[in-house]
Amino acid sequence: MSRLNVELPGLKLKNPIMPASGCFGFGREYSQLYDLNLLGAIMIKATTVETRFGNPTPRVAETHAGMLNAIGLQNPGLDKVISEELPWLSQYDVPIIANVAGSVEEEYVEVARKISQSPNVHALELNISCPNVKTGGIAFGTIPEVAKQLTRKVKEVSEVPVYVKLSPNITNIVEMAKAVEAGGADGLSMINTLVGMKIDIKTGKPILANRTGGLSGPAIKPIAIRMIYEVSQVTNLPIIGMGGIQSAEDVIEFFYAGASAVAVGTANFVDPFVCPSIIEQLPELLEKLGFDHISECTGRSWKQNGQLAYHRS
Amino acid sequence: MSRLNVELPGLKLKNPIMPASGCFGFGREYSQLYDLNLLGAIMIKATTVETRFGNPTPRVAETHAGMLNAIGLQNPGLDKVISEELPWLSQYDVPIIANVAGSVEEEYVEVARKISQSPNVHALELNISCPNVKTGGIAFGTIPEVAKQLTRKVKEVSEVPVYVKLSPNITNIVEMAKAVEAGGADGLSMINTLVGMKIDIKTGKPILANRTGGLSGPAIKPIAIRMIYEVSQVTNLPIIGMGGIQSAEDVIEFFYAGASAVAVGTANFVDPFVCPSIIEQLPELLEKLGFDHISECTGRSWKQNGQLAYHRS
Amino acid sequence: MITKEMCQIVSHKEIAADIFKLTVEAEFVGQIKAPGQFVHIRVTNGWDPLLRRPISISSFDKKKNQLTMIYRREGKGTQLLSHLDTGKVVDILGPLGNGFPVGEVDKGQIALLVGGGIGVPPLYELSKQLTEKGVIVKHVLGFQSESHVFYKKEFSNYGETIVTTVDGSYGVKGLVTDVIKNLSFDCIFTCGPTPMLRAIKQEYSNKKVFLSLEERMGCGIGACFACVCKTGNDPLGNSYKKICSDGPVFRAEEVLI
Amino acid sequence: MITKEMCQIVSHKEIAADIFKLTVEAEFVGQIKAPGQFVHIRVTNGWDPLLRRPISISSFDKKKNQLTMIYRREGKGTQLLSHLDTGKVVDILGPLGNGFPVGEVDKGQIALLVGGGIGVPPLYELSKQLTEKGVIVKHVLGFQSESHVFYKKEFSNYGETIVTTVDGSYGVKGLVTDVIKNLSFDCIFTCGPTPMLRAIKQEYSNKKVFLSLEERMGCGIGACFACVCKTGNDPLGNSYKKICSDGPVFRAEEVLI
Ligand SMILES: Cc1cc2nc3c(=O)[nH]c(=O)nc-3n(C[C@H](O)[C@H](O)[C@H](O)COP(=O)(O)OP(=O)(O)OC[C@H]3O[C@@H](n4cnc5c(N)ncnc54)[C@H](O)[C@@H]3O)c2cc1C
Ligand SMILES: Cc1cc2nc3c(=O)[nH]c(=O)nc-3n(C[C@H](O)[C@H](O)[C@H](O)COP(=O)(O)OP(=O)(O)OC[C@H]3O[C@@H](n4cnc5c(N)ncnc54)[C@H](O)[C@@H]3O)c2cc1C
Ligand SMILES: Cc1cc2nc3c(=O)[nH]c(=O)nc-3n(C[C@H](O)[C@H](O)[C@H](O)COP(=O)(O)O)c2cc1C
Ligand SMILES: Cc1cc2nc3c(=O)[nH]c(=O)nc-3n(C[C@H](O)[C@H](O)[C@H](O)COP(=O)(O)O)c2cc1C
Ligand code: FES
Ligand code: FES
Repeated sequence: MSRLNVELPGLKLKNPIMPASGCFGFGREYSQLYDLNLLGAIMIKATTVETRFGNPTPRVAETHAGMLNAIGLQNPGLDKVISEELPWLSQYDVPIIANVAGSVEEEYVEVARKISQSPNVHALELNISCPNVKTGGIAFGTIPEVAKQLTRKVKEVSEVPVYVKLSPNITNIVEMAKAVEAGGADGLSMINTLVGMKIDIKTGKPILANRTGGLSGPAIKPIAIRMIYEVSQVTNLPIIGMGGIQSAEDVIEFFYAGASAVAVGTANFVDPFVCPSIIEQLPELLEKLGFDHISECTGRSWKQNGQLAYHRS
Repeated sequence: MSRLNVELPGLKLKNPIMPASGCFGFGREYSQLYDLNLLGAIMIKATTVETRFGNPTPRVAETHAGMLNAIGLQNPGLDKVISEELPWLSQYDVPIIANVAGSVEEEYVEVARKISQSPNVHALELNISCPNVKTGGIAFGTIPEVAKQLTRKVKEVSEVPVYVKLSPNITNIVEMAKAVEAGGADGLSMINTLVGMKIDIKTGKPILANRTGGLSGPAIKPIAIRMIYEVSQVTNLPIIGMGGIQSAEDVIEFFYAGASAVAVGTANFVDPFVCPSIIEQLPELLEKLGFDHISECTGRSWKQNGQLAYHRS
Repeated sequence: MITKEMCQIVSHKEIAADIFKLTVEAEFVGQIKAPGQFVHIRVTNGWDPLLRRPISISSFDKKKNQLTMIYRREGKGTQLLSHLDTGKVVDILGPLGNGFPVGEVDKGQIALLVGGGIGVPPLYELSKQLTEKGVIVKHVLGFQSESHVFYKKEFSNYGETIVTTVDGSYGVKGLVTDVIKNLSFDCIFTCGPTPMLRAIKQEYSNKKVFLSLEERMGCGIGACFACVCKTGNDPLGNSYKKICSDGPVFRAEEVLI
Repeated sequence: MITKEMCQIVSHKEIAADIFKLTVEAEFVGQIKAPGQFVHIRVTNGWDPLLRRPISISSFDKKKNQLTMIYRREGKGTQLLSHLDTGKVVDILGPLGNGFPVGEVDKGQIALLVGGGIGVPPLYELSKQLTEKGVIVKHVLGFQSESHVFYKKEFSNYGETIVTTVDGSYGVKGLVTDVIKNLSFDCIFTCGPTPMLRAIKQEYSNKKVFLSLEERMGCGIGACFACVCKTGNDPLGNSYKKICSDGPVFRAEEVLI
């Protein structure tokens, strides 16, 4: 009996562990290191209508227990993702969650409509929260009404369930979550990176060519946990949690906070085998903690002791 | 010649290094370790009208390169601070910055009015951003119009310049800074802690009795740097920077971002001698970097290379 | 005087399952005032883990300037600590807090020392000092199971020593509180998990009881208000004690636990 | 095949001011394809510093399964690395990227190897392999000053070796580019600071030039798009190369620097 299989809208997962968008490309590189079939799902790199080169380099900077990135949504563009990357990924028995980005509403809608028709795309992750692009991106992620509207438009055209990826760079995460729920979101994915900066002590200038970048890694975990804790109590949407996960214990902490699945981003760079190791270690940890199934952990930090775990899908 | 003396509204500092509010009590404990006269200034623990016990324990939790605290503004109350703590501190030739807190506007106003009359209080730090109290605190820190109003009211009664301490838990830090500037603030102090949570893997419950707490330490430094970088370019207010400072290099990074002085919080717990060591190391570092005076560093990350440093006071 | 010192490790070994005994050389040993004081250890030069770890002084030798700590390898910080070899240096802040008041019990009286798990170590120096003073000491030491038991022999040198284990794999099966019932004594000194302290405090409100408390700490020196506890007999509920600087040892009636 | 391996340190010493030579045993040495490939080193078990550090393979021995790296102690990561003693293990991911194409130059031709500072190490294995093949190698190695010079003797074993220092404290005073002007050669292999590479690329657009580039990296294997550079001859400006997986060695005309 598996302790790890979970069901979320559009997603039947053998386990709830997936690489986070932007930290795993389209899977080709990591496929040289291990069998991608081990993964619960794969969140692929953000896709935009056109090919994008992204920001100038340097694009990454290290911080304490974290890193900043300002890739700027570099990607081969919608057509190439559909004609080359997704077919290549279809050799694996792993559901793909396509990260959808754009500068204007129409662009999101076009990417969502087309990419959701790919047979191995089982869900969309609506990236309304990328801090590294000049237009769009974060604006959609900070004004609830705008986010709701965008969610609705994307839902109208998408063939698969839509998870909205929330930005932590806002005053009121709960209000935002409720807005996208009202807009028809099927789930949430949280959190994206926090906007940060690092300045080179020698040059006096920001290390990133883009100046600011998105902070990820263990440093931001407490913020992710708090936000998931708050949001999971007031919406009915399942949450794919992320932000600094690096171990099986971290996965449990995210579930306790209210997540129903998790994504691992930055930790892939530190240990490229981190996803399969977590998947391997989870059953034993669950056993030790006395759970028959990982879904029992969801929301445990705020549920009454007696209250039973429930599957949300 | 000192490379370190700086002038800010109300504050003639022998150096720009001061312990941050809440991390140094009222100085008594650290005075057993070193001579407080070494410090540029001291930001004392938040003072409210009444004695407060604060939150239940546990009140702190460790995170990666950071910590959460939910002290809950425990303090002996306005009268005792004025009659016992400030007179005790007056034996030192160090300006005191009094951190003013409250649950309602009237309370802030009363504390500000009375405490600003103490002879060794040279400035107030208006704490509109404490994430660990149920009423007030963070609400004042998240709505620009409310913050502006409060600043104005406090300014009306304060005998000394007022620095408003900004919360990083907001969508738009620039808007908030401009609002308190319009409200008459003499300076800014930033950043306070980010709201976070840590869950105990064994119990499944948040470690902090208060559940959420404020994240401080090196983990949040990139966020502080980014916010100071943004705010310093669009207001005329001097900024006392803080958030994860632990070394002389960090101080320079904050100055480059736009700070004119800095406060050191969490690092005092790691190394109780951190403030005097930084003060000792700074002149040599400035020499190495080619600066005659630390004020030349302010805003260097965004100023044109030719543009001269200026004193803002 | 509280000092921060880079202390050289004189010896460091595992004496029971995940229990380590660490002896270091430190100038500040001369400043130690009483058994039950503690130190605050920085386990890395880096910033993750960030905070110092509070560990009791288990014994010390003023002539050699050495102090010994006994700690359990638990989480990240004590894991890292346990890897430091003899000869390396470790950054220690101490001595901190106020220890057990040896003066509160007289020659010829019987002192009962009750330790639970990792609360056992600070009682060792106490037992030594009480014995030297002519106090009769009895020890009740509780552990999880046989593999966790340590210092039974050392304590036996000073007086009667009863060990309890939860699973009965060593000594008496049960909790320390079960055993204490049958003993006679004038005064209790105790350190261990809060439920144990609470039970002792309630049961023996008619005796002199000294408790050593634990709490998660920030500064360790009284500046950050992380480690407070409420005091007894306080109708307003505003008064408090700081465990790090007012304690960690309190008279039972002083504190609410 | 890219492997992550816990590699035992065979030797580790400082060979010039802040320059360390580190030799480890690694199974994946068998997988190394060309001089100029690199590895990605994790310098701690913890998470601060977080990222791996890219370091070139300076030489390797397939029989002994050993590889040698030469690195400069700069920031936090290389500081930590420099404290690891012989016998300890270090977590290395490798071999990564594509190295110098030894096949591009023929027996009897002259290859000029130009290294600047910490760009010197990967040229060492290259020089060895070219020499074994019968190519005539010349070296121009630029350093800041005398105390930073390393491997002059080692390179001299394979061919003429001119050292330049910025301050003239050793060898020729000036930049490597000043010296190259006066040399004859068929092909250049170079690694070092970008301004140096740029100058060489511009000056010798008529020759075969291979550059080894550096960029700040995330994954090191081509997945995160951190380390891209634009390609030459691309009117749209959209095409790119990943330095970690397409490089770090490129034909000069392939990339915009
Ligand atoms: C005054 C005092 C004396 C102590 N004496 C001893 C002793 O002699 N031997 C011994 O083994 N233990 C002692 N402890 C407990 C010891 O401090 C913790 O076991 C230790 O801090 C856990 O750190 P870690 O790195 O293993 O765990 P982690 O889980 O990594 O710790 C995370 C954070 O929580 C804190 N923390 C976790 N558990 C405790 C706890 N029980 N009490 C206080 N803080 C905690 C840590 O200090 C750290 O800040 C004492 C505690 C106090 C307050
Ligand atoms: C393909 C490649 C091969 C290299 N080979 C060598 C070598 O053989 N010997 C050697 O001494 N150095 C080499 N470097 C440079 C080396 O990676 C950096 O000096 C090192 O990462 C600095 O780390 P730190 O901990 O000293 O500095 P920190 O300042 O702590 O580094 C902070 C972050 O910036 C990155 N960084 C800083 N400087 C550089 C740089 N110049 N290039 C890339 N990333 C950087 C670090 O990797 C880290 O992520 C190589 C770099 C690349 C890309
Ligand atoms: C290099 C890098 C690139 C990223 N690119 C994307 C992206 O294209 N789309 C997106 O939604 N999130 C992107 N993210 C954010 C991650 O998916 C994730 O939300 C964030 O990094 C927090 O998780 P972590 O701490 O595990 O990395 C990126 C993160 C990193 C580090
Ligand atoms: C234990 C603790 C208590 C604090 N108490 C206060 C307070 O009373 N008033 C206040 O304005 N800020 C308070 N702060 C926030 C700090 O002053 C500072 O803004 C923040 O910790 C960031 O700086 P750091 O990373 O250097 O700690 C507290 C922080 C800590 C860690
Ligand atoms: S730990 Fe700071 S007051 Fe006790
Ligand atoms: S470092 Fe990730 S693509 Fe090169």
